[in-house]
Amino acid sequence: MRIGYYPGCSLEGSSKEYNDSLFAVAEKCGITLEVIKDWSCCGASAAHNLNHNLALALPARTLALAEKQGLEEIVVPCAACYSRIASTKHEITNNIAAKTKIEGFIELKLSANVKILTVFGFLQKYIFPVVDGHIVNKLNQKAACYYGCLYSRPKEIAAVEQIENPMEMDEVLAKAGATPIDWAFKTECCGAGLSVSRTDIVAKLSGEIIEDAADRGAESIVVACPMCHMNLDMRRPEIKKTLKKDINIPVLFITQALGLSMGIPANKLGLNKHYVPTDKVVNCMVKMEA
Amino acid sequence: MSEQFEPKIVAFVCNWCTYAGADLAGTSRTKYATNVSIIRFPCTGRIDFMLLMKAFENGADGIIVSGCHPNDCHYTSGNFHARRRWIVFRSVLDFMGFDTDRITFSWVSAAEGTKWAGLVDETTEKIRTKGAFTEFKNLDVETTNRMIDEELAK
Amino acid sequence: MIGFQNALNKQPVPCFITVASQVERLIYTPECKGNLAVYLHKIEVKQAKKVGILANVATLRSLVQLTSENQLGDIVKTVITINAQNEVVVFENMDEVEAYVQANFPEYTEDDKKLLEQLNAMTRAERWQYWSEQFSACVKCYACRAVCPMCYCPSCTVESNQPQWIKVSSETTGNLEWHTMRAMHLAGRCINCGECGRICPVGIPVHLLTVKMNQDIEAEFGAKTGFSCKSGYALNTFKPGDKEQFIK
Amino acid sequence: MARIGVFICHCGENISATVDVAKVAEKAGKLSGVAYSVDYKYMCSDPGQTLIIEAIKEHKLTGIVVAACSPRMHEGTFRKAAEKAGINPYFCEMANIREHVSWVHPKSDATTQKALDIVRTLVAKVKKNAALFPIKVPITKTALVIGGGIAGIQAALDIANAGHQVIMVEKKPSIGGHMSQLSETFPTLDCSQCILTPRMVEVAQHPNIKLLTYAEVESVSGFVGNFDVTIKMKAKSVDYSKCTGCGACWQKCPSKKIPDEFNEGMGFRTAIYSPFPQAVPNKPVIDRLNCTYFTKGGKCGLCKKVCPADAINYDAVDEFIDVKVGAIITATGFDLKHADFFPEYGYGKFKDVIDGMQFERLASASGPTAGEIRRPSDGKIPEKIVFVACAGSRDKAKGIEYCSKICCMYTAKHAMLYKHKNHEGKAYVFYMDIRAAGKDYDEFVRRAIEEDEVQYIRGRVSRIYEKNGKLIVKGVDTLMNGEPVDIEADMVVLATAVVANIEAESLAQKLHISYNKHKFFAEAHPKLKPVETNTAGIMLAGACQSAKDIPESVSQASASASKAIGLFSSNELTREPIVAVVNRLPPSQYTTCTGCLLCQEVCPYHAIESEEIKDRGGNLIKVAAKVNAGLCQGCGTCVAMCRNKSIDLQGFSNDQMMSEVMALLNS
Repeated sequence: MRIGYYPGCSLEGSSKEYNDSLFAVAEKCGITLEVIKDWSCCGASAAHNLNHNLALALPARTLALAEKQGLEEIVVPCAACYSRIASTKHEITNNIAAKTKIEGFIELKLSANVKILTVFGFLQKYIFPVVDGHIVNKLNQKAACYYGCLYSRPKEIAAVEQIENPMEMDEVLAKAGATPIDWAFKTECCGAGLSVSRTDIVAKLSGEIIEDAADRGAESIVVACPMCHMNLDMRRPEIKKTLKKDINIPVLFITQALGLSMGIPANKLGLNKHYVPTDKVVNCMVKMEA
Repeated sequence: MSEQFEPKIVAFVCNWCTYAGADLAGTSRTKYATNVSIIRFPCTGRIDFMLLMKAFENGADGIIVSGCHPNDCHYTSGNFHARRRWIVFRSVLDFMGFDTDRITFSWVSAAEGTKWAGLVDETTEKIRTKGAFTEFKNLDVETTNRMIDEELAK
Repeated sequence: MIGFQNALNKQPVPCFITVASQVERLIYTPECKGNLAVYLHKIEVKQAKKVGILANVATLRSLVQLTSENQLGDIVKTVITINAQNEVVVFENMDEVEAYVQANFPEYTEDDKKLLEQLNAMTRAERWQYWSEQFSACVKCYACRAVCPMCYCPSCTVESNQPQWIKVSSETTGNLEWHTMRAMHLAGRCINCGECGRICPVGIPVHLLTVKMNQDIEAEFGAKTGFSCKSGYALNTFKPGDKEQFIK
Repeated sequence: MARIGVFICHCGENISATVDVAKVAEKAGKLSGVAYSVDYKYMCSDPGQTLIIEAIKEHKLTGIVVAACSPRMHEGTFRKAAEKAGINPYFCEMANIREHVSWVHPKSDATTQKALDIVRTLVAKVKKNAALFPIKVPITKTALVIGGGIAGIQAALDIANAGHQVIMVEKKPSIGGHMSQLSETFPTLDCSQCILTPRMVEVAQHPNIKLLTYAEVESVSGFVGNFDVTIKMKAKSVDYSKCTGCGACWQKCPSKKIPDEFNEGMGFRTAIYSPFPQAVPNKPVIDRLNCTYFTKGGKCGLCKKVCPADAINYDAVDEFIDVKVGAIITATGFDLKHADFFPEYGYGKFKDVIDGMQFERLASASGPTAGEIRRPSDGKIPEKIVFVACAGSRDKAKGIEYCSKICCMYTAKHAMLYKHKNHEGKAYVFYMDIRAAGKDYDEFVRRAIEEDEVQYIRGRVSRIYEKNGKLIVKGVDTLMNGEPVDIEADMVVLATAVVANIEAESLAQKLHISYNKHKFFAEAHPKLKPVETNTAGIMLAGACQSAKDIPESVSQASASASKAIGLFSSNELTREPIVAVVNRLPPSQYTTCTGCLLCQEVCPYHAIESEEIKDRGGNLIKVAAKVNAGLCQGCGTCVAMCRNKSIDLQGFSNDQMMSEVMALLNS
C-alpha cells in the first residue's frame, strides 16, 4: 500500500515539528509516506474568500497530481489543507459541471477517487495495527484533545464521527497512555485566521480554551492543526493579559504525543521548538512495565 | 404559394389539471392554434401507450400528453407511474428509430391556462415544421413497394 | 419431469417424462439452451400437479421472475440444475434458486452486445430504416410469444377485437405495433433468454428490443429482472425523483 | 342500435359568435348512429333542458351528446336531465366546444371544423357507454379511535354524542396522553388537568364508548364502512371487574424504585401502578418487566395478599378481540426527541439540562416537586434559567427540517411560570424566530417579555458545558451584531423537537396509510382533505399528522369526527361508479386476469385484492385480481398497466377511449 503525503505550507515552515514528528512516528513503524510531487498551495483562508474557481482549482490540482502519481490515499496533516481538499473533492464528485470546468483550469484529468486521511485517521488506520510493540512509555498525565473547527464541519466532509463531541484524537492519546479528559471546548474556535490581524479576539477565544482545559486539570493540550497550535502556543502573552493569569500548559501535536510514548527523543519530535516549555510532558513519562 | 401544412394533433390530458388548465385558457380567452383536439382521461396514469400508437396509425402528426405536475396528482401518484411508463415507452420508440419528437410530454396545472396555450402553439409550430408524419403513414405502402421491387429484381 | 433429450440431429429438444423408467432419456449439455419454463404454463403440465424441471440458468431465472408474478403456484416440486463444475444441484426451495441465480447471474451475450452497439451508433433515421425493414418481414406467426415464458396471459391483447388494438393483417404498421406492445409488456420482466430472437422464422432479432429495455431500465431505475422472488417490477413503482427532463 | 341525440348550444353568443353552430348541428345529424341533432340558444336553461328531455322521449334516444361548455361545469346538469327523461345518466357526454373551441379560436372554418371533430369524438364515445349505477357500500356505524390523548378523546366524544358507537384503544394504562402531563396551558394559563380530567371521565362513562386501555391495534383489514380490526389486550394482571381502585396494592408493592414515565423519569413508581392520581380508569396494571413476582419466579405476591377484592391475577394472558368498525380515527400523537441527540448541549450528561416535558412535570402541582421549580441534580431553586427553543427542530444538520410549532409558545409559558414562582430569578430564551401565530398567542409572548421581563435573545446556542457547578450556555445574539453571549445558568430547558410516535410507522403499515419521511401520517390532500387519509374511512386527528397544539388537535379531532359522523349518516355509502373492474367470464375461462397482481402495487388506494376463484366443489381454479369498488377512486392507473386488458375503467373504458381516438382522426 502506497500512502501519499501532502505537507502544505505550514508543515514546511511554522510547524516543521509536526512534519518531523509524523515522519518519526511513521518511520518507527516502518511506514513510508510519499510526498505528492510538485504539490501546490491548498488555497486555505484566502482563496475561497476571493474566487470560488480558484478555491477549487488549487486543491484539485493536488488531487490530480496524486492520481497521476498512482496514489489512492493521501495524508493531509494540516486541518485547513484537509478542509480545502475534502471540500473540493466533495464538490467535484457531486457536481459534474464544476468538475469539467476545473479540469479545464488545471489542464489535468481528475477522478477525485483519492481517499483523504487526517493525521489521526492515518494513525488509527496504519499506525494502530502495528504500534503496540513500539510503545515503551506511558504518557502519565491528563490531556485535553483539541480538534478545532475544521475537522468537524461542515458535516458533509467532517473527519470525525461525532461532530459535536469527537473522540478520534482521544483514542490516540489513550493509546499513548494518557488520560484524555472530557471537556467543553473540543471544537470551539481558536481565532484561527485572525492570528495576526486581531490578536485581541484570538486572545479571548484561545484564552477560554486554555482556561477550561486548565480548570479541568489538563496537563497538556493536544492538537492536530498548525493554526490551532500557533494560537494556543504562541499567543500566551496576549492570553495572559486577557485572562489576567498565567497558564503554562504546553500544547503538543498529536504525533509528538504518540512519538514520546514510542520513545522517540524529544528533540527529534521538535518539542524544543515550542514557546511554552514542554519539559513537564517529557518528564511525566513512565516506562512501561514489561 | 402552396397552402401551409396544418398538422393534426391529439392531446391526451388528465381531467384534473391539464383539462382544467385548458378550460382556464378558454375562460381567459387566450387564443391559440386550432390544430390540437383534447381527449379527456381521468388521470395520466390511465393513458395507455397503445392509444398513442393508435393515434399515429389513424393519421395524427403529433401528440401532446399532459397532466398534473409531480406531487399535484388528484390520485396522489398516477402521474408518477405515468412518467415511468413514458420514460420506458420513449426508450422503446427511440430504439426502433421512431421519431419521439412528435410526442410532447408536459405538466400543465389547472392554473396554467397560458402555459397550455403556449404549449399548443409551440407543438403545432414544431410539427408543422416537421411536416406530415409520412415516415409512419407511408410505411405500409413503401414496404410493399420495396418488396415488389425486390421480387421484380429477381 | 421436464428436461432435454437428444433428437435425431443431435440437437437437444425438450422432453417430458412421466414414468420413472424413462428418466435415462434426460441429457444436459451446454447445447441445452432452450427455456423450459415456458412449458409450465401448458395446461397438461399444470394438470400434472407435481412437476420437476432440469433447468439451465435462463430457466431458473424465469422461475424466479414467475414466482414474483405469482405464476408458479405449487406445481413445481423439484428443480435441478448442473453447475459450471458439472455437479448436480438440487434446490430445496425458491430461495435457493434465487440465491443460485444471483450468484450466477447471466451476462448479455457478446453477439447481442455487438448488435446493440451497432444499432445505438446509428442515427434515428437509420434505426427506423433497419427496424421497418425487419418488421416488414414479420408474418405475425407469434412464435416469439409462444416461446416466451413471460407471455403467459390466457388471452393476449393482440387477439382482442373489442377494441381492436392491433391490426389483424401483417402490414408493417401493425407489425410495428405488435412489437412495440410486446417490448413494452416485457420491459422490466423479460429475463433475457433470447429465445424469441432464436425462434423467429424470418430472423428478426426481436429479443434485442426487450434486452435493450432491460438495459435501460437497469440503468435508469436499478431494477434487475428475474433477480428476486419478491416483486421488483420497475413499472409498477416509481420514485419522486425519476428523470423528467423530457417533460415540458 | 344506438340512437344518439346531439344538442349544440349557442351559449348566447359565446359559442355561436365563432362557431357555425347550425352547420355543426347539420353535419352531426349525418353521423352514423345519430338520430337527432339540434342547436339552441341556451341548453342549460330550463327550456333547453326541457328540449333535451322531450327529444329523448320523442326520438327514443339511447344516448346524448351536449356540445356546450366544459363538462366540469354542466355535466351534472345534463346527466340529471337525461335521468329525468328515463335514460341512464351515464349515457350523457359533453363536447366542450366553448372553453376548448369558441373562446380560444377566431371565427373561421377551422374553428367550426374543430367543434365538429369534438362532437364526432364524443358521439363515438357515447355509443360505447354503458349504463352505470351508483355503488352502494354498507356501513358499520362504529368508529375506532386509536389513541386516548386529547385528540382521541375529542373525536370519540363527538362521535359518541352524535349517537354512534365508539371503540377507543389506548396503549397505556390510562387515557389522557401528553395533555395530562402538562402543568398549565397557553395562552390562558389554565390548569391542564382541570380542563382535561372531566373529559376523560366523560369518555369512561359514556354509554356509546367502549374504552380499551393497555391495548394495541394488532391488525386491520377491510375497507371504508367495513373494517375488521383485531385488538391486542395486553395482560393487566388485574381483574378490572373486581378491582375497586382502592390502592392497597401499590401502597404495599416493594418495587418502589422504577423510573416514573408519567413524571418523565424524575420520580419513581411501583411495579403495580396506576400512572397518575386522576387516571382513567383509575385501576392498576402490573408492569411485568419490573415486578419481582415475574422477574424472580413467583416470589413476592404481596399485592395479591393485600388486595381486598381478590382482583390480582398473575396468570392473565394477552387477549385478542376482533371488532368490526366503519371508520378509524388515528390519534396516536407524538414523542419528544430525547437523549444523545444533543451532545453539544449535554442532554443526558448534565442532570440540570432537561426537556420541555420534564419542565412541565416540575411546574405541575401534581409533579415530583409539587409544582416548585427545583433543579433535578440537587433540588435547589435555580436563580438563572435558560430556555433553548428549536433544540433540534428546523435543523437540517440534525435531520429535522420542520418547525415543531408548539415550542415558541410553551417556552414563553415556561419562562412565565418560572418568573411567577421566582420573582427574583432570571429567565433567558434563545430563539430563532418567535412563531406565535394564533389567537392571543403573540400577546402572550409579549407579556412574557414585557411584563415578566423574560430576556429573549435571538440566536442559537452552540454549546452547554458544566463549570464550577454552573451550566455555561454559549450562544450568540444576532441582534447585537453577532456578539457571543455566555450565560452561567443553574438550569437549562431544551425545547426538543416534536417527532412522530415511535410506533407510527408500524401502525401506518397496518392501516395501509401513507406517512412522510419523518413518519408523520400523510393527509389525502394538504389543503382540501387535511383530515382524511388516502385510505377511505381512515381519518387523522392531532399530532400524529404533524406537530400541533391543543386547540389545533381538538379542532382537527372534531373535523375528523364530523367526517366519521357524515359517513355514518346513511346506512349505505354511495359512490360514483367510475371504478376499475377486473373482468369475470363464464367457465372455463373465469377471467382473463393472470393473477400476476403487478397491479396491486400501482394502486394508490390499495383497492386491488387477490381473489381465489373456485369451482362449485370449492377447488381452487385460479387466483385473480379483484378491485374493491369501495376503495377504488377511478384513476385508471392499473388499467393502463394491465398487459392483457383484464382490468377496465367504467366510464373511461378501453373501448370508449379507442373509439374517441379513431373518431377524432377519421372524419
